[in-house]
Amino acid sequence: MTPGKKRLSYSYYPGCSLHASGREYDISTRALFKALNVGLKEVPDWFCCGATPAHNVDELLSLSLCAKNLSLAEEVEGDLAVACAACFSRLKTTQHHLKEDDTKRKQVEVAIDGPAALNKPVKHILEILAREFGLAKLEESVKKPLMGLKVAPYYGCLLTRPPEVPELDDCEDPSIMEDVLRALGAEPVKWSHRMECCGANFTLSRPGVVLKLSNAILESARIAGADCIMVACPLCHGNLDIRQKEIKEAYGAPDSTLFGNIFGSELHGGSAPDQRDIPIFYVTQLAALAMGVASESLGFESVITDPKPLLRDKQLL
Amino acid sequence: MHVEVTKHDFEPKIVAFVCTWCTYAGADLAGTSRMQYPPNVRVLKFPCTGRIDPVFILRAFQKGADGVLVSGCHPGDCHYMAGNFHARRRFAAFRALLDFVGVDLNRLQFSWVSAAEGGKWVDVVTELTERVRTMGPMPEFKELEHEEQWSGAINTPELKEAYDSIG
Amino acid sequence: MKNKLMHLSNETMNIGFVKKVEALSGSSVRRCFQCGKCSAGCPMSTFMEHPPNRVVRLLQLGQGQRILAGRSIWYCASCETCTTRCPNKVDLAAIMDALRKLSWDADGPSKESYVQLANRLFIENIRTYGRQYELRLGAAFNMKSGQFLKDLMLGPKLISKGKLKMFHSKNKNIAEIEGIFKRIEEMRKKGEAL
Amino acid sequence: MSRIGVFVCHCGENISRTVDVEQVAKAAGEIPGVAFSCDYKYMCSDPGQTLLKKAVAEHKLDGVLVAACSPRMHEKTFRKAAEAAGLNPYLCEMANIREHCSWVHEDRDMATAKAKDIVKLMVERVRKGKSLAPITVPVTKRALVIGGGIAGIQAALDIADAGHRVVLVEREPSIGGHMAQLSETFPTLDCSQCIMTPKMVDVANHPNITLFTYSEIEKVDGYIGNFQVTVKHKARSVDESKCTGCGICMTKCPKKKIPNEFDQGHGMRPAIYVPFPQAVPNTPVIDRENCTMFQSGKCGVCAKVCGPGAVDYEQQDTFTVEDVGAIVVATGFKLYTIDRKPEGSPIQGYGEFGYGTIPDIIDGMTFERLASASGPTGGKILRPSDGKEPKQVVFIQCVGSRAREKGISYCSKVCCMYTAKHTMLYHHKVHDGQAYVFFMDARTPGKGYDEFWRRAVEEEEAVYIRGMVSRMYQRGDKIVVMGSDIQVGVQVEIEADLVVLATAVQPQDGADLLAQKLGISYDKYNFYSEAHAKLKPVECATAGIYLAGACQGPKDIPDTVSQASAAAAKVMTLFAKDKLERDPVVAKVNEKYCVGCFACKKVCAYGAIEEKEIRDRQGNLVKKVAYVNPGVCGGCGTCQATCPSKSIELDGYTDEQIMAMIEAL
Repeated sequence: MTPGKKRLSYSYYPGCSLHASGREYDISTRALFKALNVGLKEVPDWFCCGATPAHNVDELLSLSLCAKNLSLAEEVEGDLAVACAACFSRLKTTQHHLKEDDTKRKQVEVAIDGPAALNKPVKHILEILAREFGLAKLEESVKKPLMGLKVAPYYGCLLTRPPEVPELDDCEDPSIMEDVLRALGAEPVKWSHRMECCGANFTLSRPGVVLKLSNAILESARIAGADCIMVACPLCHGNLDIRQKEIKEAYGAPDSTLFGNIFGSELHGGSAPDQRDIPIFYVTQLAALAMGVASESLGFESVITDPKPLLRDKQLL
Repeated sequence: MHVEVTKHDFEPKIVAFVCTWCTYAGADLAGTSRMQYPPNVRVLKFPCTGRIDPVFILRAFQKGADGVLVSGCHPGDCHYMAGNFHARRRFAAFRALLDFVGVDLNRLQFSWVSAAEGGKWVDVVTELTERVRTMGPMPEFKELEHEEQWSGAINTPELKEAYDSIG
Repeated sequence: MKNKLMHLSNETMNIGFVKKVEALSGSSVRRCFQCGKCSAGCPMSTFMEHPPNRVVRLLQLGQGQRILAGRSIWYCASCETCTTRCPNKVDLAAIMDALRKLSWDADGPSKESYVQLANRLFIENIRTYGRQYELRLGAAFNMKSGQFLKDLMLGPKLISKGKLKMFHSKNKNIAEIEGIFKRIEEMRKKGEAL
Repeated sequence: MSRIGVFVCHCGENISRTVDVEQVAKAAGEIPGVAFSCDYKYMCSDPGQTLLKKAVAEHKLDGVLVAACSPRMHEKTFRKAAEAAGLNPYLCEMANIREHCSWVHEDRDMATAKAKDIVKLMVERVRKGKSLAPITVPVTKRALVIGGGIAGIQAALDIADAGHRVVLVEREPSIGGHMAQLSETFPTLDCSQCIMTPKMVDVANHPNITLFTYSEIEKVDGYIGNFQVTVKHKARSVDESKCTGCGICMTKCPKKKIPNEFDQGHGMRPAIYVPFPQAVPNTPVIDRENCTMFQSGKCGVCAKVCGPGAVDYEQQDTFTVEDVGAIVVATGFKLYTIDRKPEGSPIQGYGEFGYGTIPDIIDGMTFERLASASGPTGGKILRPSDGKEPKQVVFIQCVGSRAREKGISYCSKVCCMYTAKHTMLYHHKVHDGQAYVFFMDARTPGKGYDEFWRRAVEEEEAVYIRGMVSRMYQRGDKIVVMGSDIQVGVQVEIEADLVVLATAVQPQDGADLLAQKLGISYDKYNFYSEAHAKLKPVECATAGIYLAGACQGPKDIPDTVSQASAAAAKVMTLFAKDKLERDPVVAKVNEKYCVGCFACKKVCAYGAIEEKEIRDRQGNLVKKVAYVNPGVCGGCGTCQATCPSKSIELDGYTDEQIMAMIEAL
């Protein structure tokens, strides 16, 4: 595509979370795309992708729901932009499986009562920013560089795994989030837990799991000296943001093994425990902020761990 | 082990073109292991499947074979490095040609049988024999032989002209 | 689970079950050589009575019932770390999916009811509304699991932040979702799908 | 009219039990052209062979068919008997009525009918057979050994000691290979250099060995007994005939901070260097890419200080052609690295271990250098990042190996043993340190090997953990190792100061290119393929080329030395004769009909087909035809089936013979 001649434009699958607990992800995505002059048109009447629970117990249902959504997306022009990492993973996995497995494809076609549309490219927002819009152009478009903001980029599980499906980046050593952060003028920190699991959907059934795993992630970010964490998944956001207070209550001082054992605090000797709040941002919130979008329209008020003090401190508000 | 021998109305004639290093040795192994298979197959030994000219297969059909088997080393295991690869390509084209001419491809089987696969040799031969048995005899090529056999006499003007032009 | 003596014989090894797992997951079970890399990287390993490598080992021994009786499979977070790092291309995440499906079908004798309940409610929500409504999901979960006070403090906070919607509308094309569920059920009834 | 004799064997009862041999003999006798037929209890026995010889003489037979067992069993026996009776051995054939008939069929009538058919076919083959003479080729009694590691050194010394001349070609500036880098060797823990360097000196001093270091194989022509090998002598920039090896150039070279390959990049060397102090030859080379003189034209210090004037900046690569009769390939191995691999590479790196970016994660060979008295740390175990002595060392086995997802599914064979050795060396040097080993299986077959491993566990207190490591990352100055113990069923986390990876053994870079020059086959990993896994483990399918050492597959030192000596023995066997005799089943061209399309040349896997010019008496080119070099032809016959004008023919399997057999169906 010749730059400047044709406007980038995408069809858009927000997913359930972005209409509810992750609404600020949706709001900021729309604001960002508008600021970048990139078209974004929501697929009408989309359904839930089934997320983890569906493929957990009923792969055929999961594949069928995603296939249905993919064929709904056919009605809107442009590659399919997906913000939620879980939806992205499910849609890509469905395309991958159904292209490889004829038997499953036939079953799915019976289930959705129509042909499976598998050829529409599914792109994650990060991919669109870094590759299609382009890092150079992104850097050019920055109006308010995120100077001095130390960000721990958090990939989570689904953005890059398993290696043959998302095709987003190296599955063990990705750099796409860091690249985007640098383009925005922020400073990505090197840290150990950027791809560890946050506990995902156990937040409903077994919140204890989430507390333990998310605690390790927050700890690691603090140790690395990060001011905040950047995510690309509403579930990760929920676990790290909404449950942050609970985590502190449950684990108190950081433990030195990062793997929440009850002796953790004893091992930590006398030094004052680091209990800083770690605000959690969506990639689109940070990007839109850098593009000069007014902070009021980025949904910061919906966030539990208040990011405003940090942003004010860095003179970004 | 005693195998009950059943008499059939039709005993097909099966000709097997095999390479000496893998399939011939595999058939030997079937023998030393005393495996049993239908006695309809006649084995012709070649150094390599690469040596097998498609003309041999046509001729075998003409001479009364009801089924033909070509078998050599597994791809990559050729004693002569690449002979079986050439054979594979050659026979892929040849099969298409036979199909075009109207020969039922079920009569012609290609397989890889290594020197260690006595059992596979037995399976392949048994399967082909039984398959061809249900298909019945194949008279077409035999008849063709009689029709097309050239006496050697230049007895038509066209033939004479053609012959002269060669000089 | 007690360390019961394992009698191995053609009768006690349920290879048919293993074949089903392999068919559903599209991954070989026998390929695993028990290096333990999956368990080493599994974020949920500490919650499981059988770490992931042992789940595969039990499958190799045809001991599906021992797996289903435990809660390990319900503690898998589907993070795909095991699949990504397996040196033998064993798709353990898919095997876990398959095991959960089989347990689900058998109305699992598993001890882990909360995760199953959450999954069931989630899928019921999709069938009824086409999309996920988190407030309803959370409320229903608390009701059915008997933990009426769970996350009590979070709810109002989330509602005030706009993160949980009190009201929602159904998709216009909701009938199509019901169709998908129905047709899958029919296929299964006829034995056309697993 | 031919006069063929048919001899039907009972093989005790092996054949006669299901085949009516008398009937077969009788039927054979009725075939036109068969002058004699009989049956006998044991044709291969002495009286049986005498019977055959007598019949040839009495009935003036011009061809013989023995209907008995498989030709793979007794063809040689009967051909010898036929030859003794004055018949060309290639006019004696066997009809296989045992393995292919009596042993596999129960029905006596049908088996007998089949046996008759087999005999009928084979009689036609004998009838159309031709007398063939074995092919002889002269042998150049000089061997080429490629690679100067322990395999090449051993092979060269053995062949040279037997009195034959040897050319030893080594790519690096010194011979010695990987064995020279090792600290101590398992299971005896003797110093590697102490046992290696004397052998290197022997090579240098041996009157029968010509040593070319810093040289590579450019081109290989010819065939068994008669290879012409072009060797490229890379410009050393130092005249070997003048250099005395005093080393003053190296001490005066201003550029001294180049990572030394011999120390795995952990020691430093100057731009003009010998890889290590005991190098053979002790003649330096200039590393042109790092030399100031070559890069900017300014410096020239080494030339100024060199007394004999050996430094020569103008030196060019030179080429020589070596005539040899046999080639031993001993190019050895390299170690797999966990770095990120280029896109599309069949081999993958280890992102979960940081793709080689964590400085204190090293490989086994680096640990050898750290433990070696001649190494960069003088034999002290000090970690690369900060030079501290590590107190917790984690060893991880099977990195790259047995990991088909990373592209390598084989076992590298030596890692279990050298890791056990490493834990011992570490324990000897750091008494208060603790070694942990993550492993899947301890594979220790070999004399004294398992005892050695047990010693590491029981006496040297290495903690062996059965399980693999999923991820490693840096935390402060420690490396967090996340593994599992599958026996206990728990995750294991160790904060290590140093991690040593037992990385996979891979063939050397360029192994495939060399194989293509030599015309030998290699597997998907580029390991060279032996002719037969069991019975020809050192021969290549290409005659006259032999394999030694890890270029054929991962091997430890004793196995490598054994194979090198075996390859040398094969060379000596070849050199024991002045001329080579080989089976005359080779292709021949009918030059009259050949139109020179060279389709045959394209399909020939041996490169046996050449273009030959046919000229008239005035010397004008009439046409080009194919010519088969009988020394090189493998005898597969692919050329014949390919030839559109049917003007190339494989002796022993001519169209005439085969068509006659088909006619007899």
